[in-house]
Amino acid sequence: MTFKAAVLVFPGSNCDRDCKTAVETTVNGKVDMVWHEDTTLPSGLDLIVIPGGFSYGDYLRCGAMASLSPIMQAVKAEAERGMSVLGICNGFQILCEAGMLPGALLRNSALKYVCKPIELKIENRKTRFTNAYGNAQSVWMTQGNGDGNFFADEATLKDIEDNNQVVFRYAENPNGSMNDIAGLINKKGNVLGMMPHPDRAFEDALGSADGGPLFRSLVGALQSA
Amino acid sequence: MAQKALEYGLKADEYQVILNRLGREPNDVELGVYSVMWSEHCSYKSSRLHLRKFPVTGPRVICGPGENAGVIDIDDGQACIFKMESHNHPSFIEPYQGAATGVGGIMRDVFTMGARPIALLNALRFGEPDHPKTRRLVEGVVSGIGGYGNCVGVPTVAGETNFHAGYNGNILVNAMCVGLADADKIFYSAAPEPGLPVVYFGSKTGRDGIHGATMASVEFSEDSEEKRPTVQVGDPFAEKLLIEATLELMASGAVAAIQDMGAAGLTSSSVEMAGKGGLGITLNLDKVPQRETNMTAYEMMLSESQERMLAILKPGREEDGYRIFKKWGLDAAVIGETNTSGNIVLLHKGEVVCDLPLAPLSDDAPLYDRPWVEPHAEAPISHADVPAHDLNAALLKVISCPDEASKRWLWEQYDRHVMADTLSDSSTGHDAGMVRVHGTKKALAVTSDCTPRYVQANPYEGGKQAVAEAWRNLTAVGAEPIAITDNLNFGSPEKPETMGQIVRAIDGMAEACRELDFPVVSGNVSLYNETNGISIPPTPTVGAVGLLKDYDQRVGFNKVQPGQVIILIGE
Amino acid sequence: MKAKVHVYLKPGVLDVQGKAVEGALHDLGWGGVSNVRVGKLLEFDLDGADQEAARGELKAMCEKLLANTVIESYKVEVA
Amino acid sequence: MKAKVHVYLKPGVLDVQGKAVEGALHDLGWGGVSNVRVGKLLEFDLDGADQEAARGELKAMCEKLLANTVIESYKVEVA
Ligand SMILES: Nc1ncnc2c1ncn2[C@@H]1O[C@H](COP(=O)(O)OP(=O)(O)O)[C@@H](O)[C@H]1O
Repeated sequence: MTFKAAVLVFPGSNCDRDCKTAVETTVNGKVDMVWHEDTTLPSGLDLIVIPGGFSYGDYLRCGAMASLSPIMQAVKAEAERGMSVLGICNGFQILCEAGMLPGALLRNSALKYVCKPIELKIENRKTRFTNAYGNAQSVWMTQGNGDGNFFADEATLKDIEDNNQVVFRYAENPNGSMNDIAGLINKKGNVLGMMPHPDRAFEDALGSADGGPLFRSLVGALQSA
Repeated sequence: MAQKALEYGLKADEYQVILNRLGREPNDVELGVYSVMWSEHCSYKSSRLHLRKFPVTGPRVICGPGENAGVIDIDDGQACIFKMESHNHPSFIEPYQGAATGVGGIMRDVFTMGARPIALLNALRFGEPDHPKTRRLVEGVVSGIGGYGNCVGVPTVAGETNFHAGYNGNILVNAMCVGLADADKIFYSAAPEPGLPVVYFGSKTGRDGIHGATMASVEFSEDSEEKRPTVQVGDPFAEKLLIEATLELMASGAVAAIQDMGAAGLTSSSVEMAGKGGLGITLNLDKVPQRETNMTAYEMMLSESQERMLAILKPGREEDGYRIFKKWGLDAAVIGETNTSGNIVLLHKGEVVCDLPLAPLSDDAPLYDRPWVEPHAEAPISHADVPAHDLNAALLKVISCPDEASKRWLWEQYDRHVMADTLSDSSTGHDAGMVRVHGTKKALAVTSDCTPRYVQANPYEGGKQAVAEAWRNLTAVGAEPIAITDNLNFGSPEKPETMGQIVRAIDGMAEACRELDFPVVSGNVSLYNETNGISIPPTPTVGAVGLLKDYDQRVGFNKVQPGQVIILIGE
Repeated sequence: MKAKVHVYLKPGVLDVQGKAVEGALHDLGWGGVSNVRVGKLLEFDLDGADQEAARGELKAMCEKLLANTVIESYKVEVA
Repeated sequence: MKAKVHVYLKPGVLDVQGKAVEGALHDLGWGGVSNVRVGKLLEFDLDGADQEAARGELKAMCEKLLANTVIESYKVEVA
């Protein structure tokens, strides 16, 4: 059975093709690109990817305008039905702005855009996004953003930790993110948001192939379901 | 008008040529058009004669200098389109916006020809690190370059950065863009036939960057602040939309000719498209999308607002255009038509505000053979004359030099990985950046090089050296060097000594290019880089592109193992 | 009508920009500056004449788009 | 003393944020919004009691750091 994914495209998305290539390369998946003004998603999907980039130029607040686009209504509805949703970088910001993940992403503490390879500790390997990581303690992916500093109020943060929602933590915090959070999942376990880019780490030639197991995890989860 | 011509930067004899040709005085708008077209920036009047020395052809050259960017063949029906351009002066005035709009401008030169930009480079020269202005300039320039390229989503993979007192009052910001296209789908600027619609699309036109000259003749009033010439502000988000819309419009088959609006956008784009096609063009300026109220024809024609394009569509394809522009949220309007008049005619508020024959704008364009003297050249240093040094002290001195210091702080602000095809970048220690040709085993290697101190010591040898270093950096990663672009940054060509530097550096570069079969396919000249009469060190930056047929064969330190033999090649 | 919307970080949210500005002002010799907060001020024209209704609309705009109430508060003004 | 500094783009300078916000508000149904400009509002505490002197200091801070006077203007307020 072919793995089917949709990659959303907003004005200013710039990792949309990267996400498509990553899904094609790692799990031989079939990928549809879905325009932000569409109101419906293709049928038979296994995954919705909200890609990185600068939707609406990052103006006002990163992800704010994209979170209000027509397609996000459909994504919310699908997520409620249990569909897997992966938001990377700007996609993570959009998920927070849309209220599909808790917290918000603030300016990096150094107030600068930072692009560098980064080591991530896998905190929860039981999710449908991480089950293929085996015993790997940490993985490398590159990160590139200006607003990756995760913030949540005390109660929310406690809630996140108590529910084991932190999926990836920075080995070395690059941006002031609370509790070193690099990626987190919703309570239901089907919506993952992360700042680092698995879509730029799917082949050794790119410096790391550690993003591969993330996509393979989803295929594995489907097969065992 | 003669006085105004001077204010607009035209020399008295240049103005006389205009009078003779027109047989009348030009009006304000016409004078503006002439002043732009005959500026150093657009006409290359001081350098054109010498640029002819560059070899510009070769088996892989599809299009050499003269278009928006150079085009080379990279096999399998694919082409690489690239160019380098300076934004020195604007970056000194407003470092963030100056550098950002420099990156935006060079990207437009590349996608205008049908290529998707896939890599960016930047060559930066700042003053001394402890000069009071340097810190702010470095901060601003670097975040401007990153802010623009990162947002558009094109990786910045390589560059160079020098510090020298000679740039204290005049920094250099040279940006290069490399793009990828199908070799049979390259777009050019010449209007192919009369009767075609001229479409403006992109951002609205404001009063950005209109040269201050007019303000001198405007009375000061309440709203004089509003009328002041303003710095161009870049909108990378608009640029991203413009790239997607332009490439989609091209793919739809609607485009007959296209040109981005660079410096003095509407003037140079419309004059060049009609002029190159041997046609005429009429524009109705009332139709131009405007950001501000009460703009004059002069202001519209000279505005340097960013992120704008001018396209000539095939007959009846306006609707295709509007559908695509609407999808990408861009302003657009049919603002005119091509015709056989041979003139550029501008209408504004029901009046003809400009009617100029196009041919003289290029035929009569000034071309100067500026007097020059053989520039000062240091005598070669013989090996035997170099006193013995304590090697440890020498090493310390070298590694503590700002030019050699790590540039991590700088390139960490650049997205080097977006597009997921980057094989090497500023962080990997390779001699050139490498990006894959998406979906193939091929890769492009890119580098930018110049050692101003060598050019200063001996312009001819320094020019040769810049080309040779670029060549070596490409071969060192396993790529076949194909062609170069260049950015000639010098002081005033009106000084014979500086002109001598220009001439001899070009001679040296041309010699190296011939020797290495390394043609020049595009370039840019930036003159008058001086403060208080002191010119910058001569800086002819070379940007080069090479091809790897199989990127698994690339070379780098990652293949170095203990026990391997070290070989020194060369003299 | 002229509308003004002031959007600012809630008191508990670390204002990294404000902190940086404060540090820079201290470095420049303005040691008497403290508690710097950097907010946004949006100004625009609004059709209509009913100020009360306008205030309602502005609040709706803030809730929907202009502010992220997880981290920000806002104030609106019409004139 | 409480200080307020409003930094905004000079008229005529393209406000890229304002343009994007205006577009988004229109898409959300607020078509009556126009001329959106986005500025910064800095608020902080300032030692001292002399309002006139404070205003002078604030202007100096703007010229030196808080505003980029090539493209921005500013207004200061103390209370
Ligand atoms: N302005 C810049 N933009 C991007 N990369 C830069 C810049 N300046 C320097 N670099 C990168 O930093 C690395 C080291 O620079 P440099 O010391 O000039 O190297 P080299 O001598 O090998 O050319 C190179 O990979 C170069 O591409």
